[in-house]
Amino acid sequence: MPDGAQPVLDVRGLKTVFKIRGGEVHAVNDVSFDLKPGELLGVVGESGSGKSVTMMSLLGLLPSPPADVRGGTVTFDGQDLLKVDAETLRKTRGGKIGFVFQDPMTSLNPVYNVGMQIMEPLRKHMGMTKKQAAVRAKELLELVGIPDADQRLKDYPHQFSGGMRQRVMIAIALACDPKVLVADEPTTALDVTIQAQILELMKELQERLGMAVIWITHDLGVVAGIADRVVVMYGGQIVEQAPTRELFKNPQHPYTRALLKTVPRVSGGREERLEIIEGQPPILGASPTACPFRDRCDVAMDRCAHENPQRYDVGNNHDAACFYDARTGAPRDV
Amino acid sequence: MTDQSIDARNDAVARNQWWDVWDQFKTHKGAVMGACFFIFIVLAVYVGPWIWSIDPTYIDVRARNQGPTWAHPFGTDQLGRDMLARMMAGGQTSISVGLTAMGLALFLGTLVGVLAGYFKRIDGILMRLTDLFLALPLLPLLLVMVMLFRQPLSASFGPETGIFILIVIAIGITSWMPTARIVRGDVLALKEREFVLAARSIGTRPGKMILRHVLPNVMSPIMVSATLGIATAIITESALSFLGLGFPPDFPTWGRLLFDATDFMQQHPQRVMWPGLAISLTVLSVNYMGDGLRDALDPRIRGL
Amino acid sequence: MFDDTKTATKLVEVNNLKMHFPIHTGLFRRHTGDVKAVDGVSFDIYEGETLGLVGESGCGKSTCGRAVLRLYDITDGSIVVDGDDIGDVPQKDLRTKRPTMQMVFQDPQASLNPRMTVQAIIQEPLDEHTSLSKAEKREKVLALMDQVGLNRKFSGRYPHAFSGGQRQRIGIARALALNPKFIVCDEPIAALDVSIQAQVVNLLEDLQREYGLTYLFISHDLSMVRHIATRVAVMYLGKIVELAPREELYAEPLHPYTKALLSAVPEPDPDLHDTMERTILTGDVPSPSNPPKGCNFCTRCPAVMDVCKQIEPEYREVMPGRFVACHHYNDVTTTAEQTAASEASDRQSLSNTNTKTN
Amino acid sequence: MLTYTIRRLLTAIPTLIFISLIIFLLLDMAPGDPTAQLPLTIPPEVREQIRQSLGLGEPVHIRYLLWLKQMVWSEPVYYLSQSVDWISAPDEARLISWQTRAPVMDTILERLPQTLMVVGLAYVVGVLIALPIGIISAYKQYSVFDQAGTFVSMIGFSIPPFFSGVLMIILFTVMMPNDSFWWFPSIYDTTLVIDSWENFGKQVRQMVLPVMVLALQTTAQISRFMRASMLDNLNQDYVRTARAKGMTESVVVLKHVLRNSMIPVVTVIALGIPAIFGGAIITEQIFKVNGIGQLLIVSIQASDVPMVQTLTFIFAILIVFFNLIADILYGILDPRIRYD
Amino acid sequence: STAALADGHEGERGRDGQLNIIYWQAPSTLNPYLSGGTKEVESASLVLESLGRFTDTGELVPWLAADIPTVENGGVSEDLTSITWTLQDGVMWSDGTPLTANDAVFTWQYCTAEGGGCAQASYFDGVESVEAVDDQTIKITFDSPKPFPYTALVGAESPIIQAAQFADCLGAAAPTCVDANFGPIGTGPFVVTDFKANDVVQFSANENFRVDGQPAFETVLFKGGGDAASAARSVLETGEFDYAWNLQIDPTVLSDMESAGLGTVVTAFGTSVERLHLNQTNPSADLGDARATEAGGPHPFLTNQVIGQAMSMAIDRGLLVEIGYGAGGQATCNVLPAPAVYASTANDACLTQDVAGAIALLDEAGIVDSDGDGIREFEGTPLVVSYQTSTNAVRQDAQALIKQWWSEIGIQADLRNIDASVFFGGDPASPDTFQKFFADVEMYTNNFAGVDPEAYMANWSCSEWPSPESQWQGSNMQRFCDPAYDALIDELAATAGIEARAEIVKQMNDMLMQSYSIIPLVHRGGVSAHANTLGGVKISDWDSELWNIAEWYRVGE
Ligand code: HEM
Ligand SMILES: Nc1ncnc2c1ncn2[C@@H]1O[C@H](COP(=O)(O)OP(=O)(O)OP(=O)(O)O)[C@@H](O)[C@H]1O
Ligand SMILES: Nc1ncnc2c1ncn2[C@@H]1O[C@H](COP(=O)(O)OP(=O)(O)OP(=O)(O)O)[C@@H](O)[C@H]1O
Ligand SMILES: [Mg+2]
Ligand SMILES: [Mg+2]
Repeated sequence: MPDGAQPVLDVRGLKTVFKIRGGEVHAVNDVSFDLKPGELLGVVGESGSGKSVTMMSLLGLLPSPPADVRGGTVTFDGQDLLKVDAETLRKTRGGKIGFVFQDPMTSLNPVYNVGMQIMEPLRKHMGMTKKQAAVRAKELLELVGIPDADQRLKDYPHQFSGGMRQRVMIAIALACDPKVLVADEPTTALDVTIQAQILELMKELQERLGMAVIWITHDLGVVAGIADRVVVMYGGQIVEQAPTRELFKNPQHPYTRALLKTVPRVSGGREERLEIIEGQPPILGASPTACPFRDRCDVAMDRCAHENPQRYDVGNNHDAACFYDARTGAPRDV
Repeated sequence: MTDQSIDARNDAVARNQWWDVWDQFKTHKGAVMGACFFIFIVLAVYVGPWIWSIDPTYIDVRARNQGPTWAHPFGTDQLGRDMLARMMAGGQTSISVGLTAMGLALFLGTLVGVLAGYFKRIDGILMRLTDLFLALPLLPLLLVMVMLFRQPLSASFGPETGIFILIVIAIGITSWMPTARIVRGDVLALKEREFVLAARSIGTRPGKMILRHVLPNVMSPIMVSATLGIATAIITESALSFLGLGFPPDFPTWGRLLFDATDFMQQHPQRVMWPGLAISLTVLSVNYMGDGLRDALDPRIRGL
Repeated sequence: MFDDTKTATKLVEVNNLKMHFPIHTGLFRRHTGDVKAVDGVSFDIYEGETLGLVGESGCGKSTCGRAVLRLYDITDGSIVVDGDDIGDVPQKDLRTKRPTMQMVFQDPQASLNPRMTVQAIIQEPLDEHTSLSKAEKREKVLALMDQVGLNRKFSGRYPHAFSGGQRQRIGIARALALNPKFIVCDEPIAALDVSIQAQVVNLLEDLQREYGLTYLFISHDLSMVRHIATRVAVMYLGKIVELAPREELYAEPLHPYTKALLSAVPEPDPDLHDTMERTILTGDVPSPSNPPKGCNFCTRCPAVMDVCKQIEPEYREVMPGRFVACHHYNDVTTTAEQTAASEASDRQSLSNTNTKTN
Repeated sequence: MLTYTIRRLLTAIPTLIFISLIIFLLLDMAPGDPTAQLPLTIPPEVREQIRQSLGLGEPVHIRYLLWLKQMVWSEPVYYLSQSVDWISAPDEARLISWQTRAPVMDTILERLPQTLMVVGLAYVVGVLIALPIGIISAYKQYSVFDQAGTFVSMIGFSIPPFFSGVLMIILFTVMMPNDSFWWFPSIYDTTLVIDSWENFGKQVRQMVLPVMVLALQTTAQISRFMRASMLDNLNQDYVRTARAKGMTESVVVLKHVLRNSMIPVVTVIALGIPAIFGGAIITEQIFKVNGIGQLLIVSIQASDVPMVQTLTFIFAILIVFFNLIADILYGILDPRIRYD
Repeated sequence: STAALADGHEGERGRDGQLNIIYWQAPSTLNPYLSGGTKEVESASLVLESLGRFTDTGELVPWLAADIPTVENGGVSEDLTSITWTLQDGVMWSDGTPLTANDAVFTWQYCTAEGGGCAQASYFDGVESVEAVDDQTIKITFDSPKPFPYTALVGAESPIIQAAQFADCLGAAAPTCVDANFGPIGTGPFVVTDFKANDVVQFSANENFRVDGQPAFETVLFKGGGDAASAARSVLETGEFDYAWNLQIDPTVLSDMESAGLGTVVTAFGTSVERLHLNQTNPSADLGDARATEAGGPHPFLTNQVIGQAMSMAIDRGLLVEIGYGAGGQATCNVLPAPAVYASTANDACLTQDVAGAIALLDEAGIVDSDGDGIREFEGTPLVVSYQTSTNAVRQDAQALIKQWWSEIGIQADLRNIDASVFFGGDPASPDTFQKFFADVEMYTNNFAGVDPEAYMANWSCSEWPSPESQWQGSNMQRFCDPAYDALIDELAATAGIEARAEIVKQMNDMLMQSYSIIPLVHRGGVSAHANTLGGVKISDWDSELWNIAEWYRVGE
């Protein structure tokens, strides 16, 4: 991973709020991260921690209302994506940043054949003719490992299995050679064997095409296998960020630690009893003024209840948002 | 599910889900206005006559064809009968027709829908029956029914009640099919839902199953059909009046009043206005209520 | 551990269970084929043990679990639960048997009637099968709620006011209400978040210990099955391809599919992950309405042989307590015999006769 | 798809026969006497003679079978024989109306053009107006346009045509000066032959009012459907995919969402077509477009049983037929069904 | 229209272009013998003609005949059993063939043929034979003396049809001649160019019409459909049509429309009278099969003339007219108000409402409210009447008014209305026909066709009671029976000469009136409207309203 390289995508202080009946949901609070060229960034966190909302905020894909991106900057290609005009944003979507969504069953339009759906961005962003686009679409299908691509272009989504649909989605996202690919839990709906196929494919493609990838998942195993760097989200915030190996070796945030412990393994020793994280995820009703994890935390202190910890650098390109320093076993002195 | 909902109700006492429906319903401005207006109309029509106690059939020939005055705020008709009193009397009939016809249609539709959806064996035959009714040309059927049974029914129940029963039944049995189809679809889907399977694994008997698990969960399409049904029934009744097959001319209903007044549209515009407004606004309010209910009963929208 | 259960009594015996869903096509809606969701499955479950059932989506796990509880009218086979053969008992006579066998469902949201309070949900089995007074029922429900770790205060609430884990507890409480001996857990944790999954699994384990319950634990999460199950059965396309005690299975999987499945599980330890030998399967699972000839797995098997495409492998005990259906574990003579036999007679009948190996 | 279609066709046959039986029996039971409309001055003996001459003497089942045979065999053969000379006309007497004493089918065919023209055009106009309204209302849900659209369509839905029709006549025929462009005739001239531009203009003008009244209702209903269907689809995941691909909003809405939303709407539209053939009883009456609807009501009033039976049965056939069309359309629009 | 005559409008045939007529009930056929309805008869009258016609004043004038046969001119035999008509010279059918006596004979055969279901058969009642004496002479023989022999082949209801055209259409074959029924060849001013049943008829001027310069109109559009109000509007307010028929709508609305200045409302009075029948038999349901029959005995109180008289006096007929009929009605106290010679004046006192008088009358007769419920009792029976009529807005208004007036004199009425097709349908199985009269009072209109009241007055003979034996057929609805009246019927049948007959008829009318078993209310006329640009309109209720359409013309601007 090229360390100090200029990031392709730089997100600073992103804040997204949903207006709902009788209040607001502060789904993303002051989230900052960056993505280096050619890097595969894993984003993990439990359901509802704001992973999807963060990524969709970047490209304005959230329905508004109810969503409202309140602040922050998203620097891409020297421009702030939150401020650019609609046309530029459209060019970026699909053209420079590809998106793969979680549910392959519903993410494709059922009434158009997949060929048309792959060709659409090609014609729109690359100005290809129908013929050129068709040739390219076939290449793309072959690229994502769908045999008999010529024929299958004419098929409709329902004629594909879940795994193949997800490949089609990936093909669409890759169509215009994007600089960044955002994959929002692309394998969650799939079986392990199919997931393994897709992961393999992604790794290969990323190496081959050299793009930067953001990979959202809540499966730590997936992250361990493919990510260069991992961001852990909890309660709409990033609570920890580190290179993959570093994170698994040396988890700093109590949430990350707990998470790693709750997961049973297929190999290695079998635990007699599973570790659990007591309690419930936080309510995102207001802008946080305290640590969101404090109620479930085993090292919580008074301070956590009225101050929201910053992300403190712990070296090795690793930071964690906790007042407790896991390395010293004592409260951080800040 | 927003996590908020969990804690917001942590200490709340056992809360009937209808409160949630109501909470959601309240946020739909149109629906609330519709409901208020509908209640207003119902009150005006049923309680109004206690306050405005002029007999709707009382003839005051000297005061005929009057515009609005203090004595007759809605004016009078060609026999000098008070239009306000007649509007109330007419509203009673129209709204009762609307409500009962809708009730009947819902009952039939739900019955057929639930039975067909739940019991596979009779599904085929019940759905054929539904298709059959859908394929029957309804208006002619309605007209024929009215022709057929008007006399026997008026003979045994008196002209007003007889026609009332007839019209309610006629509208009811010609409009249950869409409800039946929707309900059946929902029941079929419900049957695949795990909680029905769960009940089956407990050994719940079919009757209980329907009452406890199926019916409450098809309430929302039924409620929506219900509101639309009221509106359609009111309009159908007025169309029947127009074709001379509705209530007898001396028996006011809004449809009848509107029809009678269309001849006088130029001379006495208020006479078309009142029943026209009453029908339109009632239908409108009921429709808005239906919209609101649909939203309120949809757990996705309610944010559960 | 394995030896303990061996001596124990068999609570459930499933023999050659088949559940086919008919397909009707053509002009006259004729019966033209079947979705062979479960196609000749045999296994036993011993009292007090947990049999894990794993496999990919659509392979027939849920169907198998439901069929065992006779929520379906099964196509063929026998099911003995607690001494009674319930394979072909008519549904309405099954009612009395229901209290001994219960089910916990995959989707905690979907398996609870959104219009009933928790009290009503947990009480429903009591209403159906007991003649307790109102107060007694209420007491029992509250006791159950305590058992599964739900606050008594919540008994009047509706399911939507609970989190996923809590909902699953409600489902478990309902299943426990009639003091069953046998519970089928159909992916009880699949819809839950990782941090919540552990809570539910721990609860299930505690209850098993306390009441001596027997579980059929269906899951596609191999790591969780490893944690909870005593023995594990692996299903592929309507059939069990391998059944073995947990430790043996995870340490040394025999069937190529089991191997692939295990290797596909992402390993949340980067070090281990990088060193692991991976078998990536190609292609998709064939449709259960049109399974391939021969071994069901032959289309994706990395170790496929010619014979696999012809003859369906026998499901048999290849080592003590380990059952597998793969030609790799047949001795050569059997294979030759079968090849000859299949040319002469109907393949189907042959494969059906050799399932009784326990 | 093909077998599906054929299967539907085959099941339609018993349905239709059953319907025909019900229709026949119901109408046969209906009270009312073909001579009831005659003046009181006509003495009872004469009335009885008239009844006999209408064939009221035969038992019901004979009359039913005869009627069915005439409906499904004699009449089609008769029309075939009119157009193809190698088929000879059937021997049986044709189905005769009690009121006009003329063949029922001829009268119906004579009426169809004006009904199709007015009611059909109104339907087309109504649908064409409804679709954009529905699309915009859904896309801009809860906007002023949506609220206004909802309000207007509900008004359209709730105003009976006998009211809106008369209102139109008063506004556009009575109050409007005769020489104004906005003056439209209130009485439809069924004898108008379109042989010149001038007559074409006349035809257009005389269709304006009835078409408006009818289109209002169609618009009201279809736009509601369209809106609901669009709303269902606007929240689907594939819409987000299309946006993520960088498609413009117009492509997203008009290409991706619209096509999917049209699937249920098209079938609703198809199912509304039989009603066109049924005519619009009230509107036809008001504007004197003497089409099928007016024929039906006049026949009902005159207890012209053969005419009512035939009309009703034709409606039933059309309804069944268009149900079939709707199903086929569904398949054509939705590949998931097409490749079933 | 007198001005129109005066301006001596004339010129060549077809000079005035198109005439637009709207009949909101459309004709279903143009063969009046197959349908007895007004709309059919009147639309056919543009084409088909008869030997003589009744003018707007009810005078019989020769039409196809050269003159009207009478006893005086020898056309009618002394014994009143035959009449001999002579055709005008040179009358042509519109196809150019001459009209002959054979056509008249054929017409008789056509209407009396077995199985033809001729709706006008009653016009040939008592006709023994119709013979063609020669090409121009027709002799009609009756089976008994006919003091009024002008029925067969007279008036719009029994016109002469062309033998050549209808030759194959006798008896059961009648309905098969669709082309003939829809496009009869006639001698009248117009010929049918297009006929659409229940919709529209198009006519054009008959080139062979016998009067030069007639008709003034080149074509006629005869449109049907809609309702009375819109038909009136199309003539009076929008000017789209020239003539509209049967405008039974609220009088105030009609006069408002008329004030728009485009057209004129015209009325023709015939013999229609809206009346109440008071049941003289007992209709109580307790009587079972004897209900409303002779066996059931007389009515508990309606046979009492004082009560009937009081009921009549309480009614304000003028107001009924004003509210329901306007120009289309006149208050009347006679069941036979026209033709003028027959109209009695003896009963005119009833024209003014006299509630006080009615009360006094009842009090005097000792019919008082003895139990204080506001309803009088007669011999212990409270005066509560069930009052039925057909369903029709005007009638229900009248019912409501009358109910209120009766309540003022202590008589309670329970109102009932019955669908017209059932009420007038005559189905012996239905309890609600006007013949069965299972009620105390019923209200409807009756009349007679033509100008001679003999048959009409015979309706109230004792033998005309509807009864189960006669399948409830019979025309004496109120079950009036008086041997003196029956004697007058016989006398009338044997008397010739208008004056003598009129005396008897008046006597009969008064007898009926004074029995108070029948209470006439309104003398109803036909209401039509024509555009102010249409001249020559003289509507008649005795014949087709359009009887003189050949003389109509367009008034120059
Ligand atoms: C020569 C032709 C006709 C004469 C003399 C005539 C006369 C009468 C009379 C006397 C009544 C009395 C019943 C009443 O209104 O109280 C009546 C009622 C009626 N007539 Fe005619 N009529 C004629 C033609 C027609 C035609 C052509 C139709 C219909 C198509 C018709 C339809 C009716 C109906 C429906 C009623 C009862 C409706 C009501 O209550 O007003 N009549 N007619
Ligand atoms: N349309 C919306 N209206 C209101 N709240 C929303 C909406 N969409 C998302 N949220 C809230 O935003 C928060 C973050 O949601 P998000 O979808 O980003 O979670 P996630 O981390 O992607 O979870 P998952 O793993 O389940 O996909 C959640 O609390 C959710 O309830
Ligand atoms: N009622 C049914 N009718 C027809 N086919 C069915 C029915 N139920 C299940 N199937 C089919 O049977 C096969 C097995 O389904 P089953 O639900 O048992 O799979 P599963 O292993 O539980 O999958 P998952 O992990 O997704 O729950 C599938 O192909 C499914 O489509
Ligand atoms: Mg997400
Ligand atoms: Mg399953």
